[in-house]
Amino acid sequence: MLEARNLARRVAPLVAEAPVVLERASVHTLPAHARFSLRARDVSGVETLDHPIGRTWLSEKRFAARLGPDEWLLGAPESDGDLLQQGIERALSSRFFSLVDISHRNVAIEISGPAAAEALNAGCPLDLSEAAFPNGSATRTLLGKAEIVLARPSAAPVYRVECWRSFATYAHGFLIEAASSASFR
Amino acid sequence: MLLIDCPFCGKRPEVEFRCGGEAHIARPANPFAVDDQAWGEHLFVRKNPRGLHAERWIHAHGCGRWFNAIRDTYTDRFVETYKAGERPSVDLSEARA
Amino acid sequence: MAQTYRLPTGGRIDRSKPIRFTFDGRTIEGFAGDTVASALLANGIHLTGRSFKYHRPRGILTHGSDEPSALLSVDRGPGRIDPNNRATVVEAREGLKAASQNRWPSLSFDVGAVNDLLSPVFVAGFYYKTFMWPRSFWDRVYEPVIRAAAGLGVAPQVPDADRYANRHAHCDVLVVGAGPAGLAAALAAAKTGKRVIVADEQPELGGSLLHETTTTIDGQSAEAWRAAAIAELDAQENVILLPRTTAFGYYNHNHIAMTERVTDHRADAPKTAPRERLWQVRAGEVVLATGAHERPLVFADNDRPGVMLAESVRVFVNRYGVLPGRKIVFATSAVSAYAAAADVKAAGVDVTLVDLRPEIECGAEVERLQALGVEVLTGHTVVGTKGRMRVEGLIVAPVTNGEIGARRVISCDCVGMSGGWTPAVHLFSQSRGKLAYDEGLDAFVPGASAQAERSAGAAKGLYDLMDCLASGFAAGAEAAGSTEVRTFSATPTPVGFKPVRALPTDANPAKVRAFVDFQNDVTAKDLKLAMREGFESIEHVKRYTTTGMATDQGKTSNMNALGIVSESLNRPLPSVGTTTFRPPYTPVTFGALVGPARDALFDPIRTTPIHDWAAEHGAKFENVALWRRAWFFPRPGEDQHAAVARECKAVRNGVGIFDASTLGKIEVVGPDAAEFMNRLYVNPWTKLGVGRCRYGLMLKEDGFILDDGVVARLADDRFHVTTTTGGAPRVLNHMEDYLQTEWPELNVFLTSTTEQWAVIAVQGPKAGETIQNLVSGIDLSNEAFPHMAVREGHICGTPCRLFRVSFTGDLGYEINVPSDYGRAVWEAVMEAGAPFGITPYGTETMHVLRAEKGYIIVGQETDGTVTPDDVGLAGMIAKAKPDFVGKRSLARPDLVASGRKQLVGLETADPGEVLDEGAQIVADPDQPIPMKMLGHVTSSYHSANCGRSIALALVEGGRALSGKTLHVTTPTGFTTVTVREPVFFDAEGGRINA
Amino acid sequence: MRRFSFASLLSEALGGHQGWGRQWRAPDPKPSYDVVIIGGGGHGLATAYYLATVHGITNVAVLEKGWIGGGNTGRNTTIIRSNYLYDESAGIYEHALKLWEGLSQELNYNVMFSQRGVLMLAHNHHDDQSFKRHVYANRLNGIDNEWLSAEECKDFCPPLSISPDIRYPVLGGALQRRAGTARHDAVAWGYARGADARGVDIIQNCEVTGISRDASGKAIGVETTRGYIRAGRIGVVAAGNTSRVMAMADVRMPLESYPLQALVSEPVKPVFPCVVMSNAVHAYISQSDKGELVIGAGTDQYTSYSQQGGLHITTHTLDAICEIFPQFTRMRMLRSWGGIVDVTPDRSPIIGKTPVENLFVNCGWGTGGFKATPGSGHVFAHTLATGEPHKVNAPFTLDRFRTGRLIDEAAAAAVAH
Repeated sequence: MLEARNLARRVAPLVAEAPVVLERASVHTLPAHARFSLRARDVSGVETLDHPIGRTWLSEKRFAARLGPDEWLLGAPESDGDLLQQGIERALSSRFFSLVDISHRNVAIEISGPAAAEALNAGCPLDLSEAAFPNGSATRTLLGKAEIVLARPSAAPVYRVECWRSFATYAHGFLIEAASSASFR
Repeated sequence: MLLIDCPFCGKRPEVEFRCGGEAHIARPANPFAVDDQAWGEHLFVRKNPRGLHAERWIHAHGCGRWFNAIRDTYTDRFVETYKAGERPSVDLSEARA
Repeated sequence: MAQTYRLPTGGRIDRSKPIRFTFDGRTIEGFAGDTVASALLANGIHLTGRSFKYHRPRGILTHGSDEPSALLSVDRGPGRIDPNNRATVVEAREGLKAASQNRWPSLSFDVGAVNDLLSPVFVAGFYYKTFMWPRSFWDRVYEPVIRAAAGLGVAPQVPDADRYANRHAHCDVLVVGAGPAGLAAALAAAKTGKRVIVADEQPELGGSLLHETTTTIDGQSAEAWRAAAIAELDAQENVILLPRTTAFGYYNHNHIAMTERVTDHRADAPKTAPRERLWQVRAGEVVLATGAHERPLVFADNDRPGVMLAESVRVFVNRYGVLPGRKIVFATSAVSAYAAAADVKAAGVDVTLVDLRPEIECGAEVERLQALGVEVLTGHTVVGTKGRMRVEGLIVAPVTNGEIGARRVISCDCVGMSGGWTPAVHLFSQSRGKLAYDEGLDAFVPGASAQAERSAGAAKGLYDLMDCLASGFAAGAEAAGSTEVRTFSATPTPVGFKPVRALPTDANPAKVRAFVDFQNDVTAKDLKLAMREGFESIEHVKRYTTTGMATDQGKTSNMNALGIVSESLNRPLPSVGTTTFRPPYTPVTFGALVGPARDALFDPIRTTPIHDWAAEHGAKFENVALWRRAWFFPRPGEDQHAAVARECKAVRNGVGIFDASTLGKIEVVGPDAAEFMNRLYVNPWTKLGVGRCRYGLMLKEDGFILDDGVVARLADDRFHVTTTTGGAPRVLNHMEDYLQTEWPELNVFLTSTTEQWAVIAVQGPKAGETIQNLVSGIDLSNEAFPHMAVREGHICGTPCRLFRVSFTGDLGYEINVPSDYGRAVWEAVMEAGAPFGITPYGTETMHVLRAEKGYIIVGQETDGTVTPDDVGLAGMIAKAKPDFVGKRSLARPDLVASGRKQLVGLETADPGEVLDEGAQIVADPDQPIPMKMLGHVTSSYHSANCGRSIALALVEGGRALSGKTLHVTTPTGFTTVTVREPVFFDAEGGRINA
Repeated sequence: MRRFSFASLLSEALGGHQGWGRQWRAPDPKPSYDVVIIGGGGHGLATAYYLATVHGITNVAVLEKGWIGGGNTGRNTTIIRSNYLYDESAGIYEHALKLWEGLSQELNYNVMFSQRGVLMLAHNHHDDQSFKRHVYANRLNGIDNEWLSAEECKDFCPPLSISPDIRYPVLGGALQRRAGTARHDAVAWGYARGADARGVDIIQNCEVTGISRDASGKAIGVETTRGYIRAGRIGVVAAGNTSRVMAMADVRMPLESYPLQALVSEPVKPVFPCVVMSNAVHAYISQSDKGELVIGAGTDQYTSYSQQGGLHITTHTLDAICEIFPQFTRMRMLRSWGGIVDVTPDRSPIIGKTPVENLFVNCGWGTGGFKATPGSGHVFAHTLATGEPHKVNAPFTLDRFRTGRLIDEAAAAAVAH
């Protein structure tokens, strides 16, 4: 959907939250983003999708995180949403799939800094070490009592936490609390 | 907290999963072909063994897939996990009662 | 005079950093590095509290976390007071206030001590035999008195000022305990490059090395070796060293829980720092180097303040530079006490050592000690002590072949006792490893492992330093997958002891009070009484006498109790059994276990995109599942009743607006979508046209209603399903389960879109006029867009899915827009509806309006035992479908039996009377109790639109009772109602199509 | 049986308590009994006691594979109440509660039944409605239960936070004043002593390894680790192990066994005057006579016989406890443990006949069995003695899972919309 068509004002759930920058971990909210949930059984030969579970195909603007054998979280800049949709429809045209717009369902928060992984581990039970959760990893998991998709888009200690919008206040608060505790030695 | 080997995602902590009880209880193809007694057993009677148990799990906060597992209900050790629709490699009839 | 018992030199305390704290109001001086216990001893204080049952004076028994006696209340400031702290563990810090417990009015004069005089009556289990008459006295007299006497410290009264943190961590090798074995294990594991975590409960790593002053390892002092080992580990990135961290729980699949004490020892901690951090470690392999506990000796009046464990005396002298007494007697059956005696003698104290063992069994240590000028009495038993608030003498007597000779009192102000050692196998046992009894060691040691762990050092019964180091290194290497072996050279440790149970005595056994469990006041006599009464399993003995149930969980008492039981029953010790070790190893604060899950982080509060608008406009909210929903919108001066009445009328007479965003939504997509829906819902779906909606009802396989909601068909292969607010996750799970496991052949995918869409319900006769100018691309006319239709178009320029549906019985629309636009569209609708008096309404008005129409709410009219027919919805069931989930169960005998409860309406005689929801219904209010209940009121409101109260109810055979009079309970009695159809407003249903 | 009293205690005190004898004997099994009860927990021992006292049947053995009272009897959080919704459940739990009220005197054993009141907190509109439904139903069944406002809840239980700012504020509560707690071990011991005195053989460390049946299929005896024992009738009261024992007679049960966890804090002076339960946040708490806060945690999600559950179950419970009692975060968990609870599909027990003649079962008490102990034993004794259920346990048949006549208290409290 092209934003130019919209007259209504857009209000994101964490709009008022300022970045929280602590000594060893910082928490930022990320701007709106186009996202789709793709479900498909057969993606063989589709370069952007045909990769192992838990890994992400990344380009400068788009990502396709494989969350399960038949599920991907797709993302693109807001303005590229329609293009992304069309691209998938083209690539999978002869196959059975489900593509559902979830741009407004999900909210993204970024946590970065040397203690970012430790802060996430306040609520995320996964092994986030370099070997277990390297650059390009993405998975659905938990942060405390909220379900999240956790992605690590680069080699830097930067993590993207996606959750459903009504859990965003909780997830954001949790990360700030965790970042401040993790920062204390 | 158990560590469960999801056939799709590998070993992950139990809190990401939900247990669905005994596995391999097929819903009768025609439920009206079974009598009340058999239907009641289908709904409610469970093996509940002390020992090897075939059970269903879903990696709810992970890949979202249902799968099966063989777990020893006395030691809580998983013997194997396998995808829905597959059969286990261990013979459960030899499992200790 | 301060610190008169502090040695002029020595110890690990930092004499450059004096600190002051208080004990029962008295100022105590100490140094950084002191525990509260060591500082009290430095000030000559032994008496620290009163025991649980007899209120006997008690002092400091140990130097560590096994302390059963010296429990204090500790105050670190407002909101930071808590009871039952072990003085031997609490690090002394500036400004801390410690207080003794379980005494009144004061520690030295305690009224409760009268219990001690009554101790001949207050034996094990006495309360099971009395306090039964008169019956009512138990609740009113006996129990309150018993409770007030028990209980040790006082619970915190105000909310905690501290925060707590949580951390999940993973490692290849977790080493628990950083004594010599643990450090060696860590060194070995760390070398491999594997990820290693080392945790130790003490403020400094090193375990027993922290008080070894004369021992050498590999040619250097123990301290130099320790420092080098820690420096080496600290320098490696793959190693995390965690002092002040207690591994307390060993759970399934190598999940180990530990608490790190972060700020309690710091007077300068930042306010935001967590007090404690819970570590939840998933370890590949675990090395348990948890050491061993020293056993007290069981003799008469062995509980006097000043009577301590022998090794603890040594620790206070060597590690803290404190003399626990000026004249110290060691009583022992273990050789380790000789080292303690030697060190204490070297500190300039007058020392006597009494050994139970005959001289021939005592070895060369006797001469060595005598050479230092220590009097050594071998072949002597202890038959009592002198003193009350503090030990003043030890009464000993020679024992030969069981014959007790002449008594002798050795005056002293401190006793160090040792009955040998018990490996700390708690975590091993928690891991469900099998314990094996080692007769030579007189102890249970780790046997077969159940998980990926191994024990090392004293935890497996190796007491020689060289053995500890070698076994630790081997365990660490093996855990890390290395085969490296290393030997160490170290000063030999004298080891070995003679197991003793209760010490032989010449006193009347009925009079001797030899304590086994110091905190719970259990004596050897109590154990024997339990056995006389037939309590023979150790679990029975434990429960009957309470031995081992104190806050040390038997660390000092279990082996002595087992030994006494075994000896008395004349059965081998293993056959008596050991008690099962359960988490936690030492008590853990609830705060650490709760971690950050407090206040706003206790449970997520889910709010809708329109929530802030509602809050700004004065809405009252209610909790529905995790959601917070607008309940009603009171205007100034309005109470709930007035607000709801106004909202209800506004909807029927004009237009109302309602935030329905919390309704669950699921997108069902695929060529087999209609077939899938057919199998899951009672309704038929094949023929539902694109652009049409249908109310769907879903059952569990047992035939009872699971959920309901409107379903729209957006395309042949795409349904937009809605669910109840609370049912959303449950329904999606239910659908996924059947789809994946029963019908994997169906080409269908499910996606939750609950939060993709904000849902704005616009309801009332003016609903169409309100939105018509905002909507583009959709013809709102009745013909083009009838009731139960769905269209995709735009509103306010935003793409939307517009449903023409109604949960009010009036003309209505539900506008689905992408969530971020929800608030703006809501505001636009408010503006557009202003000419019609548009009124925001909340869940309460929604409930009233639907009840006026007799629409059910799943969870209110249904409760998990209700079938479609019970609530009058049997007509929804597709007759032609051979099967759907729950269909077979609907044919079970009890589900087709007569007399099931059916949904009806109720009218009170007094139109102003509103029934209680949940009120019960009877035919005859004058029948005797128990009364026959016909059903209950499920929904009840004042209906402003009907001008009276209305109610829905489930009543046995209710549909046949229309017009009949029944009786409904009220808080004070009964009221009379008339049964009627459950539709109170617009029974013809004309308004919905208007 | 030597009578317990203050006088006997005093006279023993003078003699150093040398005169007390065994509270129950340790007999070897006889070759044959009229009734063999499999399971020496509270329910099994109570059954034996009432067989002897009410029905005069004393040729009875209670077979226990470990030590009596060592299963769920000794592992539960000791809550006793009878304010159940349905007539059937209210009937059996009230039957039990009435027996509790005179139990110490009847057994001449102080089971410390303490009618401290059980307060169930309502946190939302649904709880409010559901609890009022209970209160009204109980009233008509002659069972005490009353509705309290939030302020009245606070008065009754001062440590409770009724702040409107907590996540799930307390809106009110349902209080049963006659409800309370008891000393769990004493219940097993008291029944054992009473049964033993009337001739019942309590045989510990005796595990049943088989149930033998004659050619007609009738149950006639049990194989045990201490030899074969003939039995006129057999009552299985094996809690979490019922599925296994019944399988020995080829009877498959609608049961699953789950680990249930509980914990206690370190002891403190009296701070908590009653029992508080909160379904919405899944927590219950009381304080024992020793001063420990006794806290019930939940069941793990999977079946297990390990008597060990995950830490996350404990932390989840404590989250909830500390939300409504925020001052308790500085208290410490002293001990935690697990039991194995056998759960039926409707979470109500099965007490009665089985498809095998002379074989009877009493199981499926789930997380609520302790409170029923006297009532359960009383009606099961009737069933074993007469071959037919007592009217109180008549609805709790195995057959209800065929007909659909479930007694689903939990479903009746279903979480709403």
